[in-house]
Amino acid sequence: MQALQTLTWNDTWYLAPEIVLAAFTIALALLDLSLPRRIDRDIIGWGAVLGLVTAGVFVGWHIHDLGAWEKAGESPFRNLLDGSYRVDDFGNLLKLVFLGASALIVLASLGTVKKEEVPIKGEFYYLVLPAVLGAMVMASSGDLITLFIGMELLGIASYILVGVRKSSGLSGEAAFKYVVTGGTASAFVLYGMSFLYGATGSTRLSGIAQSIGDAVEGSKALVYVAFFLMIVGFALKLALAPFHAWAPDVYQGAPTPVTSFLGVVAKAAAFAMLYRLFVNTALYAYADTAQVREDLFLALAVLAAAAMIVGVAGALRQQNAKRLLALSGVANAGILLVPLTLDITSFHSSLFSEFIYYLLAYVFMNVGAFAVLTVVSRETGSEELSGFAGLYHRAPWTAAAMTALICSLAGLPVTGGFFGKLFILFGTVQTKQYWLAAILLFTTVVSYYLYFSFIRQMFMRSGDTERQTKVPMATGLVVWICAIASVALGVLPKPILEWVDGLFSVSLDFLSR
Amino acid sequence: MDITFAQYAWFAPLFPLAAFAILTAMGRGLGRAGAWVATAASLLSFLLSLLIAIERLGGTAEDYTGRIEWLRAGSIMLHAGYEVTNLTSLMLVIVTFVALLVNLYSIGYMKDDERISVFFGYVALFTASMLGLVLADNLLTLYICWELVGVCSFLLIGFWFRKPEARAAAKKAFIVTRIGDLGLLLAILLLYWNMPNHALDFTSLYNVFHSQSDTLSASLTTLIALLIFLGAVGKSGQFPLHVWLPDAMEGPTPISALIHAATMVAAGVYLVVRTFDIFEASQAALAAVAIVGAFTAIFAAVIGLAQNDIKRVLAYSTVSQLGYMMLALGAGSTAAATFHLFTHAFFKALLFLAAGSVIHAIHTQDIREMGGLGRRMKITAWTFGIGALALSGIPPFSGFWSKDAVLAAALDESPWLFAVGVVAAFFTALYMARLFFLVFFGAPRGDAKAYAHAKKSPAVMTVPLVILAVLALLAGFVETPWNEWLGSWLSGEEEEGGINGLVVIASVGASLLGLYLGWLFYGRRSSSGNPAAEKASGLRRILERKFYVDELYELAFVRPLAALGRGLDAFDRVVVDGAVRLAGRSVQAAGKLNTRLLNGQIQAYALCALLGAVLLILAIAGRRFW
Amino acid sequence: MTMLGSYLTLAAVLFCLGLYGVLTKRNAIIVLLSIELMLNAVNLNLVAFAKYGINASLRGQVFSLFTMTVAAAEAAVGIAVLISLYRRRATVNVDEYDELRR
Amino acid sequence: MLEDIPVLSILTFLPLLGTLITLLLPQSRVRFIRGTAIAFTFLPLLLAIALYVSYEPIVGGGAFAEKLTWLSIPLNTEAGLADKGATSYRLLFDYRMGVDGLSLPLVLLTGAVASMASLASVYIRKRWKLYYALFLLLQTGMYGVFLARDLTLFFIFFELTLIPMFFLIGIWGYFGREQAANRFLVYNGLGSAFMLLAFLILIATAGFSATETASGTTLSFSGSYEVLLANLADPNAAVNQDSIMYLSDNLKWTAFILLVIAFGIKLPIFPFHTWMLKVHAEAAPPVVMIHSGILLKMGAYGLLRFGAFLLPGQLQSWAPVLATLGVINIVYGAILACAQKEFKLVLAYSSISHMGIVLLGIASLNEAGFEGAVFQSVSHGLISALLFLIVGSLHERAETTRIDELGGLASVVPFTSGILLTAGLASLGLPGLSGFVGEFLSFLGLFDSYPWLVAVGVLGLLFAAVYVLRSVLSMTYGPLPDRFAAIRDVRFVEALPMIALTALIVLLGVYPALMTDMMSHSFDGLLKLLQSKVGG
Repeated sequence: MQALQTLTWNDTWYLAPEIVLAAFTIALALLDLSLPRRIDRDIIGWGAVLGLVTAGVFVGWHIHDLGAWEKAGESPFRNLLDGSYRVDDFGNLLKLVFLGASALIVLASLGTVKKEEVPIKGEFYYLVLPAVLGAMVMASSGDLITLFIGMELLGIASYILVGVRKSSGLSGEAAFKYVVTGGTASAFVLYGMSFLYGATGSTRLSGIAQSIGDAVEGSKALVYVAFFLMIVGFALKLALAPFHAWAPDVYQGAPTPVTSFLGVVAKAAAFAMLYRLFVNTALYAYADTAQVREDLFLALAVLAAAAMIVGVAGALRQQNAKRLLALSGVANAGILLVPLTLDITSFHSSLFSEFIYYLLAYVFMNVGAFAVLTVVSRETGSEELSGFAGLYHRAPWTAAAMTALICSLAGLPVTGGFFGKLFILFGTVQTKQYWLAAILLFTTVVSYYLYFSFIRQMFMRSGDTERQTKVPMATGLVVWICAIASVALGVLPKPILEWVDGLFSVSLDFLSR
Repeated sequence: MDITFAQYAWFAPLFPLAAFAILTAMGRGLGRAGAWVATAASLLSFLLSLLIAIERLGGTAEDYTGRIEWLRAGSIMLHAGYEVTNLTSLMLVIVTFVALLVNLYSIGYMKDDERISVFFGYVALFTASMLGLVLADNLLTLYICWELVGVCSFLLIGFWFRKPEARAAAKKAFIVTRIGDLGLLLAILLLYWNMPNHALDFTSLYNVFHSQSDTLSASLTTLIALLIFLGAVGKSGQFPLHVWLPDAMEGPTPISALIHAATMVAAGVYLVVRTFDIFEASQAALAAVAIVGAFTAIFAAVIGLAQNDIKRVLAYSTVSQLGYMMLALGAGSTAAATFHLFTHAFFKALLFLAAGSVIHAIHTQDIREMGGLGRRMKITAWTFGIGALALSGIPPFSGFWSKDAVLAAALDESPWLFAVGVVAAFFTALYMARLFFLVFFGAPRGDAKAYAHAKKSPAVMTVPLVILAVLALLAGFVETPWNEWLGSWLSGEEEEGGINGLVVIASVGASLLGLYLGWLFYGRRSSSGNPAAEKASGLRRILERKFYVDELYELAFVRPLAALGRGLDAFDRVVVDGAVRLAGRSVQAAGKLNTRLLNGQIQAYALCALLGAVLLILAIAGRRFW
Repeated sequence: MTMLGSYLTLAAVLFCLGLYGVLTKRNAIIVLLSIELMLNAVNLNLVAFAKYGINASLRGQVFSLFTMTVAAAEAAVGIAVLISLYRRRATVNVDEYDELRR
Repeated sequence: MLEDIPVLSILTFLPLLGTLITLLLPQSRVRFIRGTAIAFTFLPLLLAIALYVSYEPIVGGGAFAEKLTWLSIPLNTEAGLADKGATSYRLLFDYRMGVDGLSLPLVLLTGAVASMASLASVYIRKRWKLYYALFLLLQTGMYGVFLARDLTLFFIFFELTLIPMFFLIGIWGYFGREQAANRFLVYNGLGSAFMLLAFLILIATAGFSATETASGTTLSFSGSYEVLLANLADPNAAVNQDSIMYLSDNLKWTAFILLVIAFGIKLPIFPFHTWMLKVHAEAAPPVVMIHSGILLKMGAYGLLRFGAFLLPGQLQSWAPVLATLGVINIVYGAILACAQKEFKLVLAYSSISHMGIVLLGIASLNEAGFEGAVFQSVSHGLISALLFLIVGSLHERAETTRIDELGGLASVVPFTSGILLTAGLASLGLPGLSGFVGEFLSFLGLFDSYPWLVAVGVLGLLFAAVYVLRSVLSMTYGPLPDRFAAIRDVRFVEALPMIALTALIVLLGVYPALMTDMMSHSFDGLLKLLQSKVGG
């Protein structure tokens, strides 16, 4: 029996991003309490942004360190607490995505969140931080327990965030629905985890990886049950069809920035966890597990396909922009799931590059689109699609940026959305999953119609008012960052993919040792 | 003999083409000056043609061919070229001469029309294309010009575009002749892929078909010949594609003279002559040509009996005469056909121009409203009379000699064809007599005021009439039974002459009988209209309705096609587009269903999810057993 | 039946009961409690595996401790959300929480 | 001189520069914006003409080729390739441009039609700035499509035409514009989805190549047209070997049929044609000029470039199918054109009919047919552009283009009517005008193998005469209704493009060698492949 490894002072350095976030949360909470009422809580928001950026800097630092170690021949990852917590490139890259996305979201919401809507504005800002913290823990975990803790941290924080518009009955209803779904999902994941623990006798991912072969041999049923329960749980979390029905309701009821957060960060975190669980448990490693793996991945592929189809089809008749984007999120979750379900063959093992690239593109297009939606709904007081009518006349530049974002969402060149999809498609074709490629392509085509309903409204209809729409500076900045990034990702995907490929390694970062 | 002029033959079409370009570019600004530009161009062409013809009269000049590469698609080379032979030089002279006269005539005839420059532009373009057609050294070039003359014909028929009849006639002319054109096109395609070296020029055609080599199978040869003949049928208004030609009389009369009497309609005959080597290789094709020709000759002549429009009578006469030419060709005699083409060009142009003169004077085309015009328009009457006699085949007018040649050829082939020819000659004389007497004799029946205003046509119109009348009188002497100059010049071989008494007696007898009967019915008692016709009113109605061919076509083709169009249109809307809409709707409906499921009940969502999970697991597990 | 089997069966029954509650109960509080029931089934599972599993260790029990804590927090937030909602709607009937739809 | 500069890229991206400049100009300076747009439309045309002048047809084509490594995406090698000595494993999307006898005519067509459409944009009555910006953007897409020599690049340009077109239809069209725009988007999106799937299959198999260098083995997937062509023809390449890259017959068929559908939608092939009816009927005239004049040709181009060149075996087996489809298109389109009451729909169906001829040309599998297909594409592009220009002119004046409402226009607008008649005659394939040459070559090509189909297809020419004359004559001939009596003839800006297009149509009809010479040798490689297939 190995000795219990506890936290050391040394480890605090590796945990720096997480610690920074925790510290900022507490500090901002205290600040919020102590500040007089009359002071605008935007300052808390700026503080939150600062915290996110600081954490991001630390993550960047770690990435740099890990790279340096790899060059020096050391292992390019660190195990804390006997592998419960891992600092590796997989986690770090995702953390950067979480932090960046959250920073953009908070930035966009500065100045657009109405005080009447969210009376406890400060709370809204500093609650984002623990949610991100939870996501980061999920990305870095090497143990079922930490995974679960991260998941719940994210979950509980976001329950509150969804319900933060206390004055609105809708917000409360959304929060309640989210609690029930989230709780049920957690229960399923946990129940599955318990079986996985039972089958392998370990909660450590590396431990599971070592004994999963025997476990399959011993009691295949147990492994099946474990994974299927987890799949159901994750499908609920990710709102994959037919587990998606809650998403539009919750997204609609939540304040727009929170919706954006749920759509991007919460989803990405769940994906991080999926990767950890399905890849780190080394289902690839053994011949015995081939059948299990095949079944599980087929199930995931079917879910992905269903999500793409249902998400797009469901959004077709949608008149509410937020619900529309929620359903588009369902479809995009399906797309993001595709790389995971592809075989790893000697000629195809770029699944993570495919995933993170599309994730990145998705972050920008989604955050940007929600930011525009905030602006529009603030102006027109409506979250309906018709609120976009005539936006081109009222705010031509914002309309132009939105067009770029829409193109990215629809997967039209030359945008990140296009290239991300192309890359994923190439993976599916390489592994000869033509049916998946076909579904992806055809849902994409139908989604043209869907996303272009924004364009129809913005350019081809006239709105009720000709008054110029005022775009708050911070929000405008975010919109433009997102739009430009969306286009840049499409024109020059190479640097990022080069960088990711240089950092990331299947064997070192994915497969726990 | 040196070839000097032949190598410049390609200038002949170029002059009128340039005139066309000038007229089109300058537009209406040119006004009547445009008429002189076009006339000058046609004069130049005529002079050149004359020089070329004179050069060749000696009979020793080599055929001259010039060509350029028109289009190359890899190994496929298509040429555009011209060829000067005796036949083409003869045709050049005919075309340019008639064109020149018609141009002159039109200066007077069209002088009050505001679109006179457009008219002359079209005529110039027509002349250019017709000369191109005549000169073409290969079938493709010929085909191109063939279509162009068709278009000019179409444009000129519809020249008075405000008249709905003109519009309909133009459309009909184009579409009906196009049926024939497509036959020619298919023939060209067949020849292209079956001829050695993909050659389409007439020299190669001669070499291949004349040598009786079995390069092409007999059935293929027949098919090609029939397809070419289809083209000729369309262009030359042979039955059953004759329907457009009488309607084409909606165009200005000079056009009827130039295009629909003298030149373009004869292009079908010319085509068969040029490709006669192919026809000769197929007995069946020759028989078809002969039968169609003979039938058309008598069929159109009979219809001509009952028409009341002066130009329509002439039009049916043209159809009938073209039938004669085809008959001659079917009987194997290109010389007779060409000869008849030659003479017909003059006397029919004459007849039309004279008719135009009449119409110009009294502004009606209905012969029932004419009468007694001979006294007011002496020159017109005289020249018309000469033309009528020539057409009727009365010696020594040119028509006699050529009709004689045709009938002699027909007799050689089959007595039946000969008999049909003779009967047709009888009818020809009859309707010409009717026409002549009704128009120029008797008392005026129509609007007295118009009659009073009828005056002599200006010199620019009468001079061409006189020239043509002289030619109608004399042109026949180039080929008489004693002196077969034309035939031998064309074929390059000495031909044995000889007079066939039976032919002469039969044809002259039939014609004289026709004239006499015509005088009997219309000349003697002209004031009372046409008593003979009243007696047989049932037959007359059939004739007036032209044997109901138009109605039959309407019923057999136009309406079914329109119905098919509507049917397919409905199909396109309902089935094809319907399928698209259905697909769109079903996707939308799926979306709607999905939306309906989102009823706000969280427990329903959960149930849905649970069902989904169960289904998924069942599917994955079931896959193992399935 | 082995001990492990019995425990697992019991946990499964509990889980299904909880799930059933979530799916059918009209009272929002009972729905939240049903979720707790499902989490408790997990705890039972974990502890059973920790004791009778192939590689018996304390880990399962530790895991169950975490689960309980987190479940408590979750329940607290859930109830808080519910109270806030109740103030607005004056009902705890889940069926009536359907303003967000379509 | 042209060889020293990246002329193809300049040609392609000049309009894009125009877009940017247009966007920066103030909205109120309409004249200035229009001038800029027209200038940036004519500049590429001039370049294209310069290209034409200096173009030498050589075997293999690909003159003025440009190649830049654009995206070299690293692929992970850890799952086994690294052990096998692969030092580099990449997905290459190169920026490759090239021109040959197949694309040059279409580039010229694009230049000509776009320039004329830019002049015809006087019919646009609102939101000029956005209009011209999109108009220029569209041009970049079109040039790119014809010049790209990389599958992905081609696809990107292809899609790039989609977005501006959607706007152009949807904002500046007639009453049903939005529906038309939606149809356009979804249908063409569907087409591009088919295309992308086929492309990816090809890239993932035939695009694979392994090169040994001093530092190790470099493996790459490339979308480069040349690489694909070389690999597919090389029996030793991985794509033809029993390997993971093997492109089985089934896959080849899948790819081929996908391509046929993809480009068939664009072309359009019956029964995928209904979308373009809406576009023809509802979009603004200059937009339809572009659409009917150029965009439809991208279908023909793609089918030849990728369907024929990359998968000649499949083309060969499917030639009868394509030929039959072509004949169906010809006859079906023509009969339907006869039944329409709206002139724009007559033209739309006539486009379907004419594009059937392109299919015939492709299906003929010989040089006459291929060149005929390209010639027909160019010729139809010019003719339909001209016709829609006239439609615009008439619609502006008479406010209708229904043939049962119009009549006698030749009295009031003689110039327009004359041009209309000329265009109509060109459209029905009158020799001496460009329409004839393409039809003749295509029929000539196909006749060698399927004479009976040609015999049926020729019927289409007859119906063409019927529908052209029926519609043109009832609009321009006959008595003039009173309400049109005050109509005036064209302005100079409208007359100019009309004359220019007519002149081009006549020029190509009289001396087609101007274009066919350009195409010589462009099909040599393909023909050789086809012949070897027959032999083997």
